[in-house]
Order: sequence, then structure tokens, then C-alpha cells
Amino acid sequence: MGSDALLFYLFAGAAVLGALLVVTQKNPVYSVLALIASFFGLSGLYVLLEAPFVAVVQIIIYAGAIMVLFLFTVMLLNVPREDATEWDQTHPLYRPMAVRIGGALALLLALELGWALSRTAGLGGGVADEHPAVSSVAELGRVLFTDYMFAFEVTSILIIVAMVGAVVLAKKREE
Amino acid sequence: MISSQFDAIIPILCVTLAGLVVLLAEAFRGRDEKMPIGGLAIIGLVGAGAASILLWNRNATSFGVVTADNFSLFVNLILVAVGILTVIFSSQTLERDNIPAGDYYAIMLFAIVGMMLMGQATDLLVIFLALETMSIAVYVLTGIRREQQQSTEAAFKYFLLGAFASAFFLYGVAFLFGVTGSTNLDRIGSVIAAQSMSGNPMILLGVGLLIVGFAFKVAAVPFHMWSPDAYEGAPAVVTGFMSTGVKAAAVAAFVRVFLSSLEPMIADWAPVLWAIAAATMILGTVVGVAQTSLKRMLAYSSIAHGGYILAGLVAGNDVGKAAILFYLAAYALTNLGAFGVIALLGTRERANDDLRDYAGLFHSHPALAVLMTFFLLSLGGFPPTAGFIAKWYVFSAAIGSGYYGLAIIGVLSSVVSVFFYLRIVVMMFMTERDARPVPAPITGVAMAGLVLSLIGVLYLGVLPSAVIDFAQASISTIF
Amino acid sequence: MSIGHYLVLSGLLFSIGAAGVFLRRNLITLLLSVEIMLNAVNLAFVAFGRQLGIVDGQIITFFVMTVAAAEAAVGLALVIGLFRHRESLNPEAFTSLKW
Amino acid sequence: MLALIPLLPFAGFLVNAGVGRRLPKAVTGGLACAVMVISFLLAVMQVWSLAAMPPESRQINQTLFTWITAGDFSIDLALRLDALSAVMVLVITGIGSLIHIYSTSYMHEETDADFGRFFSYLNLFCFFMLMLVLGSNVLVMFVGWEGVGLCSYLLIGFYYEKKSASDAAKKAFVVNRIGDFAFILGALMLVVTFNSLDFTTIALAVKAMPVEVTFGTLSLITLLLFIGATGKSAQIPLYVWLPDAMEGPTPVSALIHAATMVTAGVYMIGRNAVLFEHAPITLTIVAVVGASTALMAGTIGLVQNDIKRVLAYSTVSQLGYMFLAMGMGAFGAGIFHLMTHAFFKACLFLGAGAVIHALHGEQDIRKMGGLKKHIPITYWTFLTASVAIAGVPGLAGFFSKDEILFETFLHGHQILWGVGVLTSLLTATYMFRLVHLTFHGEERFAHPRTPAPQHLSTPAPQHSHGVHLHDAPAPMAFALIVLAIGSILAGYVGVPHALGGHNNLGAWLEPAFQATNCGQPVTTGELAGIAIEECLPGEEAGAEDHAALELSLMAVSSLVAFAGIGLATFLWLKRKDIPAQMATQFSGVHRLLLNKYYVDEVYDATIVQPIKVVSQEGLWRGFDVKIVDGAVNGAGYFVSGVSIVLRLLQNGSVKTYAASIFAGAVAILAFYLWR
Amino acid sequence: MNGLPLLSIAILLPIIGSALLLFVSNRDGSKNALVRNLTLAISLVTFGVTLLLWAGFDPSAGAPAFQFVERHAWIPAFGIDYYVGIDGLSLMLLVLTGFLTPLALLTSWDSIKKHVKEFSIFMLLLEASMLGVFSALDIFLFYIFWDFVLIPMYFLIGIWGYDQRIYAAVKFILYTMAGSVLMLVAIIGLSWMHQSATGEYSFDLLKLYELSIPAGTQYWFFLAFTIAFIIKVPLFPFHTWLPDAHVQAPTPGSVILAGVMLKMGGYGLIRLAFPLFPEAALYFAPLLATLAVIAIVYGALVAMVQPDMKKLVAYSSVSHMGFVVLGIAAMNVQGVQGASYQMLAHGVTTGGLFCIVGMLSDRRHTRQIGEFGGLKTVMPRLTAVMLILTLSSIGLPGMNGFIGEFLIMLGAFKWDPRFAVVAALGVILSAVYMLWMFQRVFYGKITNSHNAGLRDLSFREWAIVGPLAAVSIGMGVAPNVFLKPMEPAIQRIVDRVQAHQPLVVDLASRKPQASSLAAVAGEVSSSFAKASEDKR
Repeated sequence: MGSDALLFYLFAGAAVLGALLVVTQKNPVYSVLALIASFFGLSGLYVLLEAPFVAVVQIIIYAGAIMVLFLFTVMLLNVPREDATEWDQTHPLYRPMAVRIGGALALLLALELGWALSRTAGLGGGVADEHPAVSSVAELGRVLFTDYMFAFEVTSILIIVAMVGAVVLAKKREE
Repeated sequence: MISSQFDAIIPILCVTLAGLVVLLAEAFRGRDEKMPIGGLAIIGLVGAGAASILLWNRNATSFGVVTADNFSLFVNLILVAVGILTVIFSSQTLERDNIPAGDYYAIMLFAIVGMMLMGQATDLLVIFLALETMSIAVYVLTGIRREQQQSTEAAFKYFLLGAFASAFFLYGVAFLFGVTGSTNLDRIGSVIAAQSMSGNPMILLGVGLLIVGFAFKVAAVPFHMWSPDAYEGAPAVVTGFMSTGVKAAAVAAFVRVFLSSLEPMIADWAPVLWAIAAATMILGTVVGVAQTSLKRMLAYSSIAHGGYILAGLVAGNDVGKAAILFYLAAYALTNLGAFGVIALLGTRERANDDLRDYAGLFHSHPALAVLMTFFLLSLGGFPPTAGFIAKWYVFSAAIGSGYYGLAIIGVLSSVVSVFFYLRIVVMMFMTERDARPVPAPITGVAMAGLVLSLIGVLYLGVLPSAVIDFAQASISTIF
Repeated sequence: MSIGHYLVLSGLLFSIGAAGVFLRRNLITLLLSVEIMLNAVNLAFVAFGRQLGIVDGQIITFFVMTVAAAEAAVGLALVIGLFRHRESLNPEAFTSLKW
Repeated sequence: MLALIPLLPFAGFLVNAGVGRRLPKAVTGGLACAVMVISFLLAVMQVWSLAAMPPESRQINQTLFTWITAGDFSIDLALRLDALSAVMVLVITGIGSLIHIYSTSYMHEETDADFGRFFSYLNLFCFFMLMLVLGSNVLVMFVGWEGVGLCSYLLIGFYYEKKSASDAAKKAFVVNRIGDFAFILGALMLVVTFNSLDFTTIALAVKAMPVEVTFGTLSLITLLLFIGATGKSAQIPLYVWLPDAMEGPTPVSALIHAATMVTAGVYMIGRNAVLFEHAPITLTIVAVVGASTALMAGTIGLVQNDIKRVLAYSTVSQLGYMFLAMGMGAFGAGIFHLMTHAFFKACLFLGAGAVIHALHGEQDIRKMGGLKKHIPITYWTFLTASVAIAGVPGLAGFFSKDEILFETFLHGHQILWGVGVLTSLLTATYMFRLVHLTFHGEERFAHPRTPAPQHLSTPAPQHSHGVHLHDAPAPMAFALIVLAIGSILAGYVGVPHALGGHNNLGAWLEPAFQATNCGQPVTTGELAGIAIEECLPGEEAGAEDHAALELSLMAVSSLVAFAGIGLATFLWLKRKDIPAQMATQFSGVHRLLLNKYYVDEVYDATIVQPIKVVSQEGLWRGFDVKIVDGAVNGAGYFVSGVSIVLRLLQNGSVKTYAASIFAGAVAILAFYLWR
Repeated sequence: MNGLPLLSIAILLPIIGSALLLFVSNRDGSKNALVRNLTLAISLVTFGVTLLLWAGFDPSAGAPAFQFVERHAWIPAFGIDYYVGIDGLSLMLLVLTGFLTPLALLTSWDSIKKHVKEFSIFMLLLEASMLGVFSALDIFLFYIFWDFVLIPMYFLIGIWGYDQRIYAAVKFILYTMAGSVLMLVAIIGLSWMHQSATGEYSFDLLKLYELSIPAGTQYWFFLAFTIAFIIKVPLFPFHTWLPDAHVQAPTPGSVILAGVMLKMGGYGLIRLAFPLFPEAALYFAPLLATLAVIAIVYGALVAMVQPDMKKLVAYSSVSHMGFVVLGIAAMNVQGVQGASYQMLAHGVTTGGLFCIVGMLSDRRHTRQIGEFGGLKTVMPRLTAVMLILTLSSIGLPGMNGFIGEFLIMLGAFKWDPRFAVVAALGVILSAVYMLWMFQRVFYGKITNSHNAGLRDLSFREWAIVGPLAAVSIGMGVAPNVFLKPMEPAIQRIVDRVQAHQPLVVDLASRKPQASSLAAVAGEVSSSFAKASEDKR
């Protein structure tokens, strides 16, 4: 198998492992860090997919900015470990049960997706076989600001809402 | 009015502008300086409404992703009505609950922007963005009474599940994109129409996941579980707002996606929606029976109403499409009215939304009791209210497509629902009131709002013809 | 590598993310799980875009990231709000609304 | 004109019911009597004009208006006076008037209100009774039929404060209703069969039909009608109400429960003579029922101690006679006996009333005796009537009863004839037992100085402290005497040919029955025109030896009558110890008779109570509340139960909610991939 | 006179009146008198209008089937019109409604003390909607009135009823509504059939009559309609809402409920269920008749043992309305005429009985028969009226009860004697329970001291029960006055139905839709099957 295959499995492994760590770590700090690791794996995959800009954005914005925000919150609230409430013991759907259900469902979903893909024709061929890559940032920007101009504008509103909302929810309010 | 490529988004622009103005106004508002911020919001909404009316029959489109066909304009008008009424009711409760008016109105207006955009967008990505805009705004509104744990808790539940669901939705979009190479509805539609796709597992995955996403916003079983909590936790006005606005917007997008570009696959998604609709109608009404909190009761009732709307969608015929629009209008007016009453009866400390709180309301607030009764009768589908015509309309659609079973489930479940609506009536009229803090007197504005929605309810119930024709015209241009 | 590989991978990630919502007893980790799901979707978009040789896939990921960021902001604000109320991040600590 | 006959009493009713309570007794009573007398005179005039017509067309019809129309079904409110109804009308108005007059003094102790009420009821009764006999179709007859039932209900329950009275009233009405049940069905069958309810139409239609030898439609119709008759005329098995009906004031017993209403059944059969003639099976049943009723009632009458009850049972028994006659097809004889019976039984009841009146409400014959010298008028009239009913030759009862027995024998029903004879023996016996115990022997009654016993129906008269027992006052006496005379002479309208008579009544009635009755020879052709052609010459010839037979039978029955009287005299006047001995000796039989064969008890135990219990516990408490309504409420409980269970799913945990979303998504995908 | 839209006037008058009342402020009950008089006046005028209708009605056979027809487009998109008109049958029921409402209002003057204004409003709305039901010729309009009737009655029972009122009210509205919603489904189905047949939607009853409906559909639609109607009638075993509703309702409510609302069921059967689905109707007629005769006997037996006067009368209604259904099921002129007449007679008689029971319970605040006894001594007039009503209720010839029952039994006998035989048992039983109650309440000595001082009928009470008693006698003496106008209408309906053959149902065709649930299941599977076959 070729080098890109090797790389693929490397990055994929990193992504999956990171993801798994995220959901298995009891300590949120580790979870966040694991997620960042998994993001690195993803950005690697983006490189393989000849989408370097996305890869970069993934690192800088996602891992760099958003995750830091998470990390910041974790530190702020400073609850290193999960605590169990009386709910967890008393309720019929106490944690292990919830875990089993969730796990089972996730497994089912994975199976379904897998099977669906396996039954889909034309997924065998290499990603890059049919079309040349379009990876130039210029082209990307052009499309973004022509075809996706309106969507782009919408995100601005989205972000205003998020900002105002975050403020409204978090800022001190004079009683 | 000169035609430009911006025409289609003028309503949205109006509301957005209003939102921004409101924000600024709040920013420049000095301490306890009174400012008619609500008025600004209403101006913006009225503008949007006027624009929608002017755009009637012009099928304007902008940027290839936004359309202003009659369908979306009808929805816009519903949303405008929802917005105006919400503003009116808020005018009394904001002060009481110590909510920053500016932020509140701004976020509400942005939510409406998202809603309108959901109705108008013809591109799955834009729909997704609109949906997120709307959702995030509504999350915030839900949790806007931070000092109340319930409010925050409701907001978080709503938020987390919403994010969860929109991930599914987005994944569905991804599959459709993968198959058709586009997120544009027309393109998707043409591709699907070109080669029969119903065999392609990936597109089925896409359709299924889209259903999840939309069904969540419509609060259809089994994706409904967020709504009772969110509705109960949120301030009553907000509950009314989201139970009507969010539903209207989500349904609009749902209808557009499934009855335009995915129509060729109706045989694939109809059975699923049939089951969902049936389950929604049954569960919504049945569980409503056991509720003692009015907000929660109406939450379940609005779940059930979602089911009725879906019945129209399942029918998939022209009657169904028009019926959905009519139903949305009728339901919006009725439910807003009901939640308006609840909101006005609340106090800062207690929501006063327990069934017992309504004991003997007829004796203390006869007007409110009578209004509430009308809204409840409309929700229960009694003539001569909007609710009856609306129900008849959707069931007529279902029967027209031969879905007798769905119609029977619908009518029987509506009988069950009547039971708990009448419990409230019993409380208000037939029970002596026990000592409760009598809430603040109702301001004229708020009362005007209630009367307004009552007039709407009765108008749709007694002289529905105009609106029915209107609805039919709305769907005639598209699909 | 075939598109199939990428899709399977994204599916795997998506499932892991979905599972995460149930595995953890920490509000923040729940949010993280959702982030994983979104990233899985992103991967799918990029992969599809690459296969189709169009740039749209990449662009959509930007929008998704924006959405993710917005959600993160609001979500974290809410988490903080909740924490203020109950000094706990356990989702099961917030079950005052039920039935 | 014809309509006035019933309408006058009705007018009287309206007035008395409306303002009677405010009027003095003289006015109310006077009015009531006046309307009756006038309508009697009208009746006489009508009958006179009727008699002027040729026999076969003796009919006066009057259609008031069309009553009910539905599709092809239409009923007129029409009256018809013919030979048969003429007799009835005369009896009703005539005896009715007498009894009204009698009542004016008998009821004099009542308050004005009750007095007015009494006479309004009485008038109403006469109205309905006249409607019954004048009605030209079954439905109009049924109006009267039910109306008289209503009036008997009201009059039996006249002393409504007495439980026994109101019970008796209800019993009377309900038992009658059981008969009506059959009657209505019969009427319905008539409509369906003949598409008409008019008597003449039906008769003509039936005449065209063959006589039903096997049990068929006609038999069923007639049987149903007859069951109706058993209710109204107190025959087995529905006779039980009549004895209790004695709770009513005595004039009521005389008018309704002796002279008129109870004979309605007989009249009805006569009215439908043709119909019944075509259903021989039914006729036999009628005869058997009649005979056995006659016997059974006679035996009971033998041991009763209440003066009115004895008379009541005797009435039942005599009605039995009439039905026996009807069953023999001897309709003329039946009606004849009906008429004579009306006279002497009315006389007897009024006499009994006079006795009770004199004794301030005492009804127990064991507490009487020796009244002969105290109340002579009552005594003599009573005696006359008793002799008449006993069947002593020369008096009314003799002719009519004898004719019945003769017919019975003639139709070859020797057993029934035997029963009849035995019954007439019984009749003579218990009647004279009554006479002796009441009027002869030593005085056993509480002396008037002691106040009258209060447990009795008629309230104690104010002037009960009179020095001596006063005989019937003038109005009562008048009625008694007239009736007594009647019970002597009434028989002579039907003197059989065997005694050189012409049986005018039989001939007169003949056309009304619209079919020849060859058992009864008719010599004078012009009297019974149609009859002759239809009579076979052979039977015509046989008339002579019939005469011989008739004479011998008469001898037998007169002997029987005297034997009965003698027996009674011997037992209850000479050797009073014997009845006591017998009572003890055959105590079982005695008790059986005393308790009227326990029929009431049996009915109560087998029918009334079970129905009550089943309805109460089974149908209502059990089925209706628990099952039917339980199902309804159960549905409600089910829904709310499900609701309570389902809402538990909403357990507040965000994870659970997410799980449901997730599960839903997985399910949808599963459906798509695995369907 | 026919220039005026009399029919709409009759329907609108009460509505306008109730609107007027809204503007009378009567919070403290100071204006009760005004409100009562105003309401009474309105209802009397309405009665007058119904009489005008009668006067202007042409009963001759040649006359148009429906008269006073008014038609205005309402929801043209679906061919829904405001379309009213009356034939003889409707006319009589309109008059009955107009006649009973003022009397019911009069009874309320004693019994209703609180919220008089609201009470009056509900009564007027009730009257309007009932008039609407009887005159609607557009089945959508019919359904709207039909459904709306429930609301005022619900409030009447729930607010002004006795102690168990809420249970009774909720049971009443849910039970009857559960029945009628299925009818709504069928109505919609009909309109679609008309649409697929002629290309245009229509709820026009007369057009729908002409529709030829496939057997299977008729089967289900007839059931849907009939269940709605026999619940209203109510027919055994759907009767259990009635005793509760009757007993708990205030006197005026009971009067209207028994007097008019039950008739809506019978009217629906005659006007809609049978002529719309003749084959199915003829197929189901024996079943209906069986239930009817059961109801007759059963209702009578249960009535016999009721300790509560109102309950007794309520169950007697079950028995009497059983006669109505029997007559309808017979579907010949006599039967249906009898049924219609019985409806009128029962309306008058039972209405009167409820008035009297109400007067007694107003005086004594109890309806237990055991509490009374010997009332004849203290209230002879009331007793007299009660006697008249009792007699007409037990169908004494010459009273209104007899005419209906006789015609019904005649019709039934012509159709199938067995039913007539069982029905005739009712003749006995009705006498038993009515007279037994009469005896226990009015005869005997006064045992209970509370009864000693009861006052007899007041003038107003005379004004209430006097007309009722008079009418119940008059109807018995001159029934043709009422039968004649109805005859052509009923003749038409009977002819329409009898022109068809009963539909043949083989179990095989019935299996897949043995019940609505099964129908749902079948539908799911079919739609899934459709989907999966579209797949390949």
C-alpha cells in the first residue's frame, strides 16, 4: 500500500483515537486536549484530500481558537472530575444503563452507515481518480464570495446572535 | 418598486435592520431611561410584512439561494404576526421579569430573521445556517431568565439536543451533497428526478437524516422530548413565540425540501412520516392528559398539533400543502393567544401556570377566562374557531390521499386532547378560586394583543374562505 | 484512498461523537462530543468535494466551523450559567424539568 | 247527534275537573247526574230511530274527523250505533245515571273537592265507556278501552292516601296493560291483514274467508284480542286485579267493576263476532277459560267474608259465564247475560254499598246479620237481585244464564255444561250465604254508638251517632229500587221460544253479529232477515226437539238454583256449626279458597319480584353501571393510565432525550436499509 | 312573507340576542330581571318566527321538497355553502325547539340564581345551534352546528349543574364528541367522493344523495354516521352518558337536552345516515332494530328501579328513544312517521316531566322518590299536570305518546313482527315504572314532614307546564296537524331508501377493515409495501 495509504491510516488512527479519548476521559481537560489531537489528525486528512486551506483553518481556528475557549471554560469552572448525583444512583436509567444504550445505538449507527456505504456503488474508486483537485485559495475565495456570498452574510447574523446571546447569558445584570 | 436581486430578501433585511437598531438603541439607552424599543421592533416587523405583501406573486429570487415565492411570503406574514404579538405580550412581562428589553427584542428579531430565511431559502446550506441562527437565538431567549435555574436548564437541554440534532441534519446534507454535488434544492431535485435515486442508500441516508433534523425542530415523536422541558422552562411569552414561530419556520422548510426537491421520493419518506405523524398525534395528546402545568400541557398539545401538520405533509397533495399553511396560521394565532394569557397571569416569583392557579379565574378575571376559553376551544378544534377549520383542512388532505387511518387517529386524538383543554375550562369556570396572589392588572396593550389574536381566531373560524384561497394561491406558484 | 475509506472514517467519528453524549457525565464533554460529530461531517464534505472535484465541500466546512464556534460560545455560556446554579457539571444534576 | 252521547259526560268531566273543587256538592253532583240522564235520553232517542230502520241496515254512523294518517294507513275518529252498541249504550247511560244518582248521597260525606273529583272521574269514565262501545274501529275502541282503564285506576285509587287503594289501582292498570299488550298486537295484525281497523270492513273481509280449522292468522288475532279481553274482563289468568279493585268506592264497584267496564271484553268479542266465528279454536279457548273462571271464582266466593269481595268474585264468575257463551258462539246469549247481569249485579253492589253505608264502613259479613229489619229497602232489593242472580225462574238471571247453559249443551260441550251448572249451584249458594249472613240471623255488628272502625275505606260519617241504623236515603233507594225492578224484568226481553217467547233481544242483536247463528232458531223471518237463508233447513227442523231439550235443561238449572239456595239456608241459617266444622275439617281446602288459590302470591313470587330484583341488581347496578358505563369510564381511565406511564419517559435527563433522538434516527435509517 | 329570510332570522335571532346580552353588565346580579325578560322575549320572538315558518310552509305533496331555502357561498374552494332549508320534518323540530326554549328559560327563573346573564347567553346559543342543526342542508354546516351544540350544553351542565356536574359535563362532551368526529371523517370522505365523481367538491346534501357510493365505503361511512347519531339518541349500549347528564344538568338543561338534543340523533338518522347510504342502512337496519328493542325493554326495566326521579325519567327517555330508532329502522312510512312523531311527543312530554321534577327538587332540594309521598294532598294541581304527562308518557290513547308508539309498532310489525312484539312489552313496562313512581311520590299519606308545607304550582309554573300538558293532549287528539306536514318529506326519504337493495357483505371483503385500528394497520402495511415496491 502506498505512502498516502499509510498516512491515511496514520491520521485516521490519530483522529479516531483522539475522539475515543475524548469520550472516555473522565477529566474534561484531557478530553479537550484529546480532541485537539484528533483535530490534528483530521487536518492531516484534509491535506491528503488536497484541501490545505481547510487543514490550516482546522488547526488555527478550530483547535487554536474554539478549543482554547473550551479549555478556558474548563479551567474557569475548575471541576477536574465527574461527580455522581443521587440521580445517577436512584434513577432506573442510571449511568451504566445510559452508557449501554448510547453505546449500542452508536454501534448500530456505525453499522448502518457502513452497510449503507457498502451497498452504494462507485465508492470503490480513489478519491482523486475522477477530478483534479481544486485547492487554490484564490479559487476558494472567489467561490466563497460569489456563490456563497449570501450564506456568508448570514453567518454574520449568526455570529451577532451568538455574541449577543453569550453576553446576555453571561454578563452581570443589574437587579 | 424596481426589481433588483435584493427584492427577495427585503423582508429579512427589514427585520435584521430592526434588530440592529434595537441593539444600538439598547446600547445608547441610559440607565432606567424609558424607550419604546418594542415600537422599533414592531416597525421593523410591519415593514417586513408590508414588503412580503408587495412581493406577492412576483417570485423574486436573490443570489439563487433565497426566493420570495408566495409560499414563503405567507409564512413570512405568519411570522410577522407571531413577532408582533410576541412583542405586544412581552411589553408587559419584560419589565416584570427584569429582562433587558434591547437584547431580548434584538435576539427575538434575529430569530425571526432565521425563521423567515428558513422559509425562503432554497439551498440546504442556507437552510442550515438559518436554522442555526434561529435556534441559537431561541436558545438564548429560552435561557434569558438566568436567575431561574429552570430557565437556564431548559435552554441548555434545548441547546444540547438542538446541536445534536443539527449534526444529524448536517450529516444528511453532506450525503445529499455527496450524491448530487450540490446543496441547491433545485439541483438536488433535478438530479433526483433525472435518475431514480430511491435505490441509492446514500441518498436514503440523507433523506432519513434530514427527517431527523426537521422532525426535531417540529418536535415530532420521537424527537420531541426537548420541547416539554424547554416550553416549561422558558418564559411564557418565549414559549408562545417558539411554539409557533419555530414550528412555522421548520415546517416551511420541511415542506419546501420534501415536497419540492424530494417529491420524487415521496414513496420513500411518506411511510416514515406517516408513522411519525401518527405517533406524534397520539403521544402528544395522551401524555398531555396527565399534565398539571399549563405550559407543559400546552407543550404536549403543540407536539400533537405538529403531528396534525405532518399529516398534511404526508398527504403530500395540494390540499395538504395549503392546509399546512392554514394550519400554521390558525395555530400561531391560537397558541400565542393562549400563552399570552398564561404569560400575563404570571408574576415575577411564580409562573402561576399550575392548573390550580386557574381555579375560579372566571370570577377574578372574566375577560381573560373567556379569551382563554376561546383559545382552548380553538386548540381543541371546536367550531366556530380557527382550530376546527384547520383540523378539517388537514384531515381533508389526508383523506384525499386515502390516509383514512391517519385521519381517524387524528380525530380521535383530538377528542382526547379536548379532555385536557376542558380541564382548564373546568378550573376557570366550574371551580371556586382558592386564595392565590392575584397577578398584576393587565395593561391595555396586552389585552389588545389578546383581543387581536381572538379576532384572528374567530375570523379564520367563521370566514376562512379568504385565507384558504390565499393559502391555495401560495402553493400554486411552486411545487 | 477511496472515498469509501473517508466516509467510513467520518461515519466512525460521527458514531463516536454520538456515543460520547451518553458516555460522559460532564456537560463540557457533551459539547465536545457534538464537536466531534460536526468534524466528522466536515470530513465527509471535504471528501465528497474532493471526489467531485469541486471546491464547495471545503467552503461548506468553513460555515460548519462558524456554526460550531457560535454553538460553542452559547453552549459554554449556558454551561457557566448552569454551573452558577448547581456547582455541578453533571447533566443529571439538572433534571428539575421533567414529566 | 250521536257524538253528543259521549260528549255530554265529557263536558261534565271538564266542568267538574276544572272548577268542581270550588262548587257546592249540589251543583257538581247535579251537573254530573244531569249530563248522564240527558245522554241517556239521547241514547234512547237514537236507539228508537235505529229500531225504525230495517234490521240488516241498522246502523247510525258519525265520523268526527280523520284521526291518524300515515302513508296508506288512515284511521277516522268515527262512531257507530248499531244493535249491539245500542244495548251497551242503554246499559251504560241508564245504569250509569242511576249510579250517579246513588252516588250523590253515598259520597255525600266527602269534601267538596273530593266530591267534585269523584264525579268528574265518573263522568270521564262514562265518556270513555261510551267511546269504547260506540267506536267504529278498533283504535277508537282502544281509546275507550284504555280510557276506562285509566278511570278505573283513578277511581280505585280515589282514597289515594290509603296504600292498599293506590296499590290496587296500580295493579288494576298494570294487569290491564298486560292485556292491552296483546290487544295492540292483535290490532296491528288486523291492520296488516285487512289494512283496516273498521269493524264492518273487517267483518265483511273475514266473511269471505274460510273458517280456520287449524290455528292460523285469524286464530292468532282473535286469541290476542281475547287475551286483551281477559285483562279487561278479569278472566283467568288476569282476573287478579278485580277483587282488589273493591278498594274503590262502592258505586264505582257497581258501575265499573260490575255493570260496564268489565264487560268490555265480552262486548269486544261480540263486536268481532264474525272474526271469532272464523276462529273456532279461539272460541273453544274462550269457552274453556270462561267456564273455568266461572267455577274458580265461584269456589272462592264461597268462603270470602268481605261483602264486596264476595260480589267481586261473583262478578268474575258471571263474566266467566258470558265468555262461555261467547265461546259457544252464542253471542246473543252472552250479551243477554251481560245486560241482565248489569242490572242485578249493580243492584247487589249498590245494596252492599247501602249496607256499608248504614254500618259506617263495615264490610265484614261476619260482623253483620239481622239487618233485615233495620234496612228493609236495602234488604228487599238485595234479595231480589240475589234471587235473580241465583237463577230462580222468572227473574232476569234465569233467562240469560239458562240460555247460555242451553247453548253450551247444544254445542255438545257437556263438560262445560256441567261446569256451568255446578257454578250456578255455587252462585246460588254463596249469594244466599251472603244474604243470610248479612240480613238474617242475629245481629253481630258493632252498634253505631261505638265509632266505626277507622281502618276502613269510607271515612266515618259525621252523623254516626244516630239512634238507629238508617236505611238508604232517597237517591240511593231510588237507584236500588229501579235496579231491582230491572233485575226482575230485564230477562223478558229475551224469553226463549221454548217458553213461547220471541227472544227479541237475540233477534235484535242478530244483524250486529253479521253471521247466522243456527244454534239459535229464528222463526219470524222478517225479524232476522239474513239469518233464515243461511240456516240449513235441517237444523231449522231440529228446532222443535231443541225446545224440548231446552225445557228439560231449564228444569235442571232451576232445580240447581233452588238447591243452592236451600243449601245456603241450611248451612248458614239452620246449622251454622257445619261450615265451621268443614272449615276445620278441610282446613287445607278452606285456606286455599280463602287465599284465592294463592294466585297473587304465585304471580308475585314468579314474575314481579324476579323482574324487580333482576332489574335492580342485575341490569342496573350490575350491567349498566359496572359493565356498560364501566367500559366508558374504563376507556378514560385507560388513557390517563397510559398517559401517566408514558410521561415517566420524560425523566428530565438530557441523555434520555438524546437517546430517543438517536434511537429515532437509527430506526429511520434501519427502516430504509432493511425494509 | 317568504321574501324575508325567515330561516336565517330564526337562527340568528338568538345569536344576536346573546350578543346583546354581552353588553348588559350584570356582575352583581342586579340586572337579573332585565336579563331574564330580555332572554325570554328573544326566545318568544324566535318561537314566533318558527310559527311563521309553519304558517308559510306548503305541506302539499306537490310542493318543493325543501322550502325557505337560502344559499350563500361560504368556502367556495370546497363547495361549502351556508345552505339552509326545511322540509316538514325539519319544520316540526324547529317548532319544537322554538316551543321548548322559552319554557326552559322560564323554569330557570327559580333554579338559576348565579350568573344569570351567562346562563341566558348559553341558552340562546344552544337554541341557535339546534335550529341550525335542523335546518342545515350542507353537511359541513350541519356538522358545525352539530358540534357547536356541545359547547353551551357543556357549560350549562358544568356551571349550573348539581354536585356531580363536572364529571357529567366532561363525560357528556367527550362521549358525544368521540362519536361525532368519526362522522367528520366520513363527511370529508363524502366530499372527496363527490370531487372524484364530478370534479368539484361539494357538501350539498341533495347532491350527495345522488352520489353512488361503493358498498365497502357505504358500510364504513354508515357506521361512522350512525354511531354519532345513536350516541346522541342515545341507543343502548351507548346510553350511559344520558343519566349522568340529565341528573346533573340544571332543569332547563335537562328540558332542552331531553326535549330537543336527543332528537338531533333521530333527525340525523332520518336525514343523513339512511338516505345517504341506503344499502348499508338496509343492511344494518335489523341490527339497529335489535338494539332499539333492547333499549326499549332495558331502559324501562332500569328506569323501574331508579330511586332518583330524574334518573328514572332519563332512563325512560332511553326506552322511548328506542322506539324512535325502531321506527326509523323499519324504514316504512308508518315507522318513520311514528318515529318523527314520537320525537315531538317525547320532546313535549319528557320536557314537561323534567320541568315537574325540577319544580319538586327546587322545593325540596332532593329528587329521591323515597323523600316524597302524598304530595297530591298538598299540591293537587301539580299532581294533575304530572298525571297528564305521566299518562302521555306511558302512551295512553288520546295522548301524544300513543300516536307515535302505535305508528312505530305498526311500521315495525309490517317490517318484522318480532321487533313489534318485543317493543310492545314497553307498553306494559312504561305503565309499571311511571305509575309506580307516581304512586310513591303523589299518593299515600304525607310521611315526610318537609313535604307538608310545599306550595302548589305558582302562576309562572302554570305557564310552563300548562302549555306542555295541553299540547301533549292536543297532539294525541289531532295528530294529523303534525303528521300531515311531515308526510311528503318522510315519503320521499322512505322511497329513496327503499329503492335500493340491502348491501351484501361477505366476511372476506370485511376482514381487512374489521376495525378502524386494523384499517390503520392495513394502511401502514400497504403504504410500506407501496414504498418498497417503488424501490425496485
